[in-house]
Amino acid sequence: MTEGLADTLRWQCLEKMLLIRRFEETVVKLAGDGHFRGHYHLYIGQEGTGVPAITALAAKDHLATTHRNHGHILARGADPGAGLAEILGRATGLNGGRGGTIHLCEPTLGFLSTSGVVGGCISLAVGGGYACAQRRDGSVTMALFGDGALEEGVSFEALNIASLWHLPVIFLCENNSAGAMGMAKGGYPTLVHASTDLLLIPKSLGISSVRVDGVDVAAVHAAATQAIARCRSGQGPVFIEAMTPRWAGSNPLWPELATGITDLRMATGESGTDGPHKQWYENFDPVLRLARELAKGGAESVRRISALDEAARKRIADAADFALASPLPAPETALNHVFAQETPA
Amino acid sequence: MTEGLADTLRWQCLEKMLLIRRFEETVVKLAGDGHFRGHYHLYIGQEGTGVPAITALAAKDHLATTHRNHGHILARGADPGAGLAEILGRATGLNGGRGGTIHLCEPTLGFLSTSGVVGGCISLAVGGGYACAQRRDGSVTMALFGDGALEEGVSFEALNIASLWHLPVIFLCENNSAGAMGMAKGGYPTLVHASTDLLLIPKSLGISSVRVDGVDVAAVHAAATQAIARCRSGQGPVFIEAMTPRWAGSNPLWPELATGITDLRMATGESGTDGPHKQWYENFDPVLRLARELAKGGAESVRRISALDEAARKRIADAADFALASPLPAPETALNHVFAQETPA
Amino acid sequence: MSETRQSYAAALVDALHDGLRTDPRVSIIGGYVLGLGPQRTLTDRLKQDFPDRVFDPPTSEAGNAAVGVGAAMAGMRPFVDLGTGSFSYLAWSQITNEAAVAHYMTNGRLSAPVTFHLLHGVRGGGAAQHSQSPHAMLWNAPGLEIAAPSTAADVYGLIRTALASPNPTLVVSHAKLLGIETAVPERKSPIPFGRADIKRRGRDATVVATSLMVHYCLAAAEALSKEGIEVEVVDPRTLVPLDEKTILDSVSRTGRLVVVDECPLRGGIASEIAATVAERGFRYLKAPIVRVTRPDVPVPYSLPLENFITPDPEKIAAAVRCVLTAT
Amino acid sequence: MSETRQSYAAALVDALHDGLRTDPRVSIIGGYVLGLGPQRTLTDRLKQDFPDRVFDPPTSEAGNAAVGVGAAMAGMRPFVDLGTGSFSYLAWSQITNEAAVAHYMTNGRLSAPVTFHLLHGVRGGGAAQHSQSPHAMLWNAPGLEIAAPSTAADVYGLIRTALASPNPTLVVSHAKLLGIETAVPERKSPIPFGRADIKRRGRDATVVATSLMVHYCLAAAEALSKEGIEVEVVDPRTLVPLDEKTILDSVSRTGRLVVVDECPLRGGIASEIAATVAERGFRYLKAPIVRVTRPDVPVPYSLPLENFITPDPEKIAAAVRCVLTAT
Ligand SMILES: Cc1ncc(C[n+]2csc(CCOP(=O)(O)OP(=O)(O)O)c2C)c(N)n1
Ligand SMILES: Cc1ncc(C[n+]2csc(CCOP(=O)(O)OP(=O)(O)O)c2C)c(N)n1
Ligand SMILES: [Mg+2]
Ligand SMILES: [Mg+2]
Repeated sequence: MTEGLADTLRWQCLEKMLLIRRFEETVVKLAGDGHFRGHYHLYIGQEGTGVPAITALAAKDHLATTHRNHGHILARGADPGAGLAEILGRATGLNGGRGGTIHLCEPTLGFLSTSGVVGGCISLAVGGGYACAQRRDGSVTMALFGDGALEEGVSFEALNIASLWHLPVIFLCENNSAGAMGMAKGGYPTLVHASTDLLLIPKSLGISSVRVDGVDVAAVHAAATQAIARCRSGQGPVFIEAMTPRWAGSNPLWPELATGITDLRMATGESGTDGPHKQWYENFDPVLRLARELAKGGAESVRRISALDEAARKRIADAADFALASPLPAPETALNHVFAQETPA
Repeated sequence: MTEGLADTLRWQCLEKMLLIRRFEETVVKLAGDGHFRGHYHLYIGQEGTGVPAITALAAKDHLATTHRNHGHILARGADPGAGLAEILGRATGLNGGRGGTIHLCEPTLGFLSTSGVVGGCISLAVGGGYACAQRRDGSVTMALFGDGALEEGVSFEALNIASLWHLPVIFLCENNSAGAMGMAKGGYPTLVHASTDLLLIPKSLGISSVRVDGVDVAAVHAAATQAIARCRSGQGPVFIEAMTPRWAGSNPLWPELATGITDLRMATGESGTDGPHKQWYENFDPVLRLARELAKGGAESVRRISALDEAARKRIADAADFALASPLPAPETALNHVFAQETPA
Repeated sequence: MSETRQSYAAALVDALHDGLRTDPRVSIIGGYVLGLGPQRTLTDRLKQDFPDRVFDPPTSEAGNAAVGVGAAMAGMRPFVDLGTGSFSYLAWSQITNEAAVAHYMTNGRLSAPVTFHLLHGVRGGGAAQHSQSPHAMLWNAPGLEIAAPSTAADVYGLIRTALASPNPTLVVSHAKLLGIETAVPERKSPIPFGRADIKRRGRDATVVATSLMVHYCLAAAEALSKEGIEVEVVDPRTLVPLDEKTILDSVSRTGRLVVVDECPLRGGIASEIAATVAERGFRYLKAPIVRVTRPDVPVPYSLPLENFITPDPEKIAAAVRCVLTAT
Repeated sequence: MSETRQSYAAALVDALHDGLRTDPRVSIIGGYVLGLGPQRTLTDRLKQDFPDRVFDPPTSEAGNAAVGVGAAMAGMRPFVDLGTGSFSYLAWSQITNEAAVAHYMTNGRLSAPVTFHLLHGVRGGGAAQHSQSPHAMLWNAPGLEIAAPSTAADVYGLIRTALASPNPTLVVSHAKLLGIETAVPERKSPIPFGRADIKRRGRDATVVATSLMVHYCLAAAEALSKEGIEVEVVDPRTLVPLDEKTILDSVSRTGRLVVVDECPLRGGIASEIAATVAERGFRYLKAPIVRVTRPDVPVPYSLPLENFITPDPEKIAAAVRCVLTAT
């Protein structure tokens, strides 16, 4: 894992991954305390994919995400306070309280509208790629979506269009079905696909396709960087399937902190990993995995890890304070923003 | 070609193919004479696929077809008089004048409603297969659709479902794009697909898939027979891509008899095949090809071919007379049949 | 006679169970008919008792709907659950342009007796994409029967009728209805389509509503009653067929009409009922018809915003007071 | 001043050409904007002059629409042609649940200025699946602007405005309008949304219609004029936004309203306009509102059946006579 990814980048990734992890843990707490309604989806366990992939993008690029968007939004640099405020339906939220957890969006960072309709993200992203291609400015669009999106026909249509028109789109499929209970077993719906190798689908459409270990930050970064370069040079779309084993907490229906509040001492060797989630702590938790590797740098690295974590915790605690202190939107503003009012350019 | 297909079957196929050919030629004439409105699609050039495939089915089986349905309906045994009457919008038509050319349907022969929506046929057919599977009577459903259907996402979804649930569906794709002008060149819309091998699509979903020469009656019959047997035994769906070179008359917008009224003497050697359509007459016209082969049987066979053709012409002439003499539906009956009135069983 | 009460969700599952039990042609395509909420385990006994006839399909609404439609054409009676209401948009062609037209297009020679079901409405935090009510739109698709039950007895009876109907049928359940308990008869039974139910009698004004809005109207009526205003609450129960007669009869007695619906205003259910009465009951009207609906805005996530745009008993009561003073 | 006349189809192409010429963000996704009829070659000059900005997409309506919506979110102004009206059903989620809600759902921070276009209506032999008018349904999807032009000048002006609008917009063209020639000004220009056009002045009754039906209403008005009946024909031109004021003003003068539309009755355009007037113009009404629409049946193929169910000048004239005698 070490090879390939520059040290600064690895530390940068860890910082973002920790921020996401603490954010998500806080979301569970806020939900438990009854601060918001509606179901929600967490990015815990997939930080190792979204963070390096998004880090590989440039400022001019576009992105599209799904119901499982928190990690993507934060990885791109959105304000966690505005993120939590949105989840709590506050006026200061990213969407002014109109979107909620499923639709967090930060247009100024290049995000297209965040669709909670499965298949929405991937097909809108092809539109993003179309815009990039029309502008001829070397920009690209990255779609970050789940494996379930490939059950929707529109995803297939969108892949076909992207391939036909050589659009600069990186299709990043986060396959988190391994370990998921699935509908049939009473869990959350997950992959119901006859395909035993999802890459055969983009391949059938002539799309360059690759599979990576989604817990391996360096591997994801390398794959994303290569895909982005390919897209920028006009060679058409790339499909990446990142395997991200399902976090135990995302089952059953409502997320729960099945693996506890992440304890970074498990990465530095200061704490044990025994218990029912040993496998998770040792192999699949991408935050622990990256931290463990960086910790190999010695005491200074271990200190740096805790410092990063402390900073992340602090930032998220402040974010939560901000969100909780923020006002709810004024009821009558519900009528605003149905239509944009700008005079046409 | 001779091998594999019993003699009686080949004669039976020729008889149906001739009936279809004479039917379609008559449709062009009726359109030219202003007897009906709206655009229409002919089966000329694809008789070598639909006839043997449908002949391989049993009475209990279901079928679904598309805008290009005339040949399928006739191959299954629908009354050509009621077929032409429908195209002319007459009360005696297969659909009582409510459907027209794009929706010819004969439910008593096992057809599901004929959808003119691209992708409609293939997905409804999976429902047919679902019904067959639920009934556990060994019946199967055959979908006959164009290559363009694979541009629609619902087709992909339907293939996935059929594969997941091992449904007894034969997906018979009639790929007539070879030789078609295509939208880009101002012709009728045709395949706009990034895939250079359409079979990769069903294969990506684990569906057993095979390509056949759609002009080769024996090859199609063999593939269909094998697929049907596989379906009946519960092994799940089969996808067959039949390559049927596009008939010149189906371009441009409205069909025209570009290759003339089919002259069977071209098959028996009594007439030459020179001119701009030589290739067509000698290699791609499935009716001429089968007739030519059967004609090898000698003078008796040649006589039998002309007799069959005379019978087909007579049947179609009678059918046209019937259709033209049939009344238009009474205007106020337009309000009938919005809802079925039967008491629930 | 001791009154039994049952939740909407439990009655819905009873209807499916009885449907599966009494008709071998019935099957269910859809793994979460009751959504992901607390009632969802109620459907477990369907899978247990009919393991070969209850299917968890992929997230392929168009494909799933098409399978239901095609199976219905081939003689089956599938119940296709489309999930959250707006997911039906992905199956729009299958519902409106395949199922609804097949019988007509074949001159009555073939039918497509599929039942579609979905969870509609402003559910609380569902935001724009998960709070929709597609049945107003579908009322403009001839050939489809549409039921919008409001109580346990009604959802049981209307689903049984839907499963037995020779036509394609849509049954919509408001997400907020699932947990609501109402009285049910000892033996629940099918309810014929096209028969409105007067959920409350009153002389002063007619209020027409379906689905969850019936409950809000009854609450408003209760409050108004304390002011001496007696409202008649008419629940058409099915939009297709529509029991125009019961609505017009009521308006002929009260002379005033409020129509309540959670769909957006333009092209909504309230508009259709208002137009029907403006055309066929004009002479009965003593005041303008008033529509109480969601304004034409997408549904926002945050509670105060959501509440602001959603019809509720207060807004309904205010509208009734308004039609009583206006002339 | 010499009057110029132009076909609807030619004016539509002019609007696209001018849109492409004046705004580099505009592009066209759709190979047969004018269908397959005789006018289709008029679009050739779009491809010739803007070869990199006119795309023949696959038969993937949902995908094509999504590409337009996504591109619009990323700053472009795509014009997505969906073909025959009912094919929009395959893109329903993209139109109603992506494009229409994006601006609202992002608190106004993002917009999706895509223009959708389709050919709607009873076209002559199109049968059930190729004769639909989806815009009545789409009127129930807040966030979408909807234009239904009736003349060459209007389609030019409204398409220019649609392309320049910061919002997602649907422009519907009736298949039978394409060849109809009407007067156009020497310099055609954008027409603001939300301004109805009184296509004929009259004192006796108001007739409201859009798209092809405007021409039928004008023909009916011509015939009625010979009987001494003067009908006012109001063409709202856009449903969203709707110019309620012009409609209500007209009804305030005439006291009688006929609403004409080719969509099926229930949940149709005529119903919405009737309901609006029943609510906001009740005091002006001297007679019941009458709706002239397609009855709630799928469209049949055969000409006498098709004619029977389609509004035409005779049916419109009869409805006007009816509102003039009724009280
Ligand atoms: C069109 C549509 N159908 C169904 C749903 C309900 N739904 C929400 S999340 C989800 C599972 C999606 O799986 P996947 O895309 O793999 O994402 P994951 O949650 O596993 O990250 C489903 C079916 C939806 N949101 N949209
Ligand atoms: C959903 C939909 N989109 C577009 C059309 C218009 N259309 C009619 S036939 C056709 C081409 C279909 O090609 P294919 O399926 O290969 O059939 P073929 O005509 O070649 O036999 C198209 C695009 C349609 N009928 N339905
Ligand atoms: Mg997943
Ligand atoms: Mg084809």
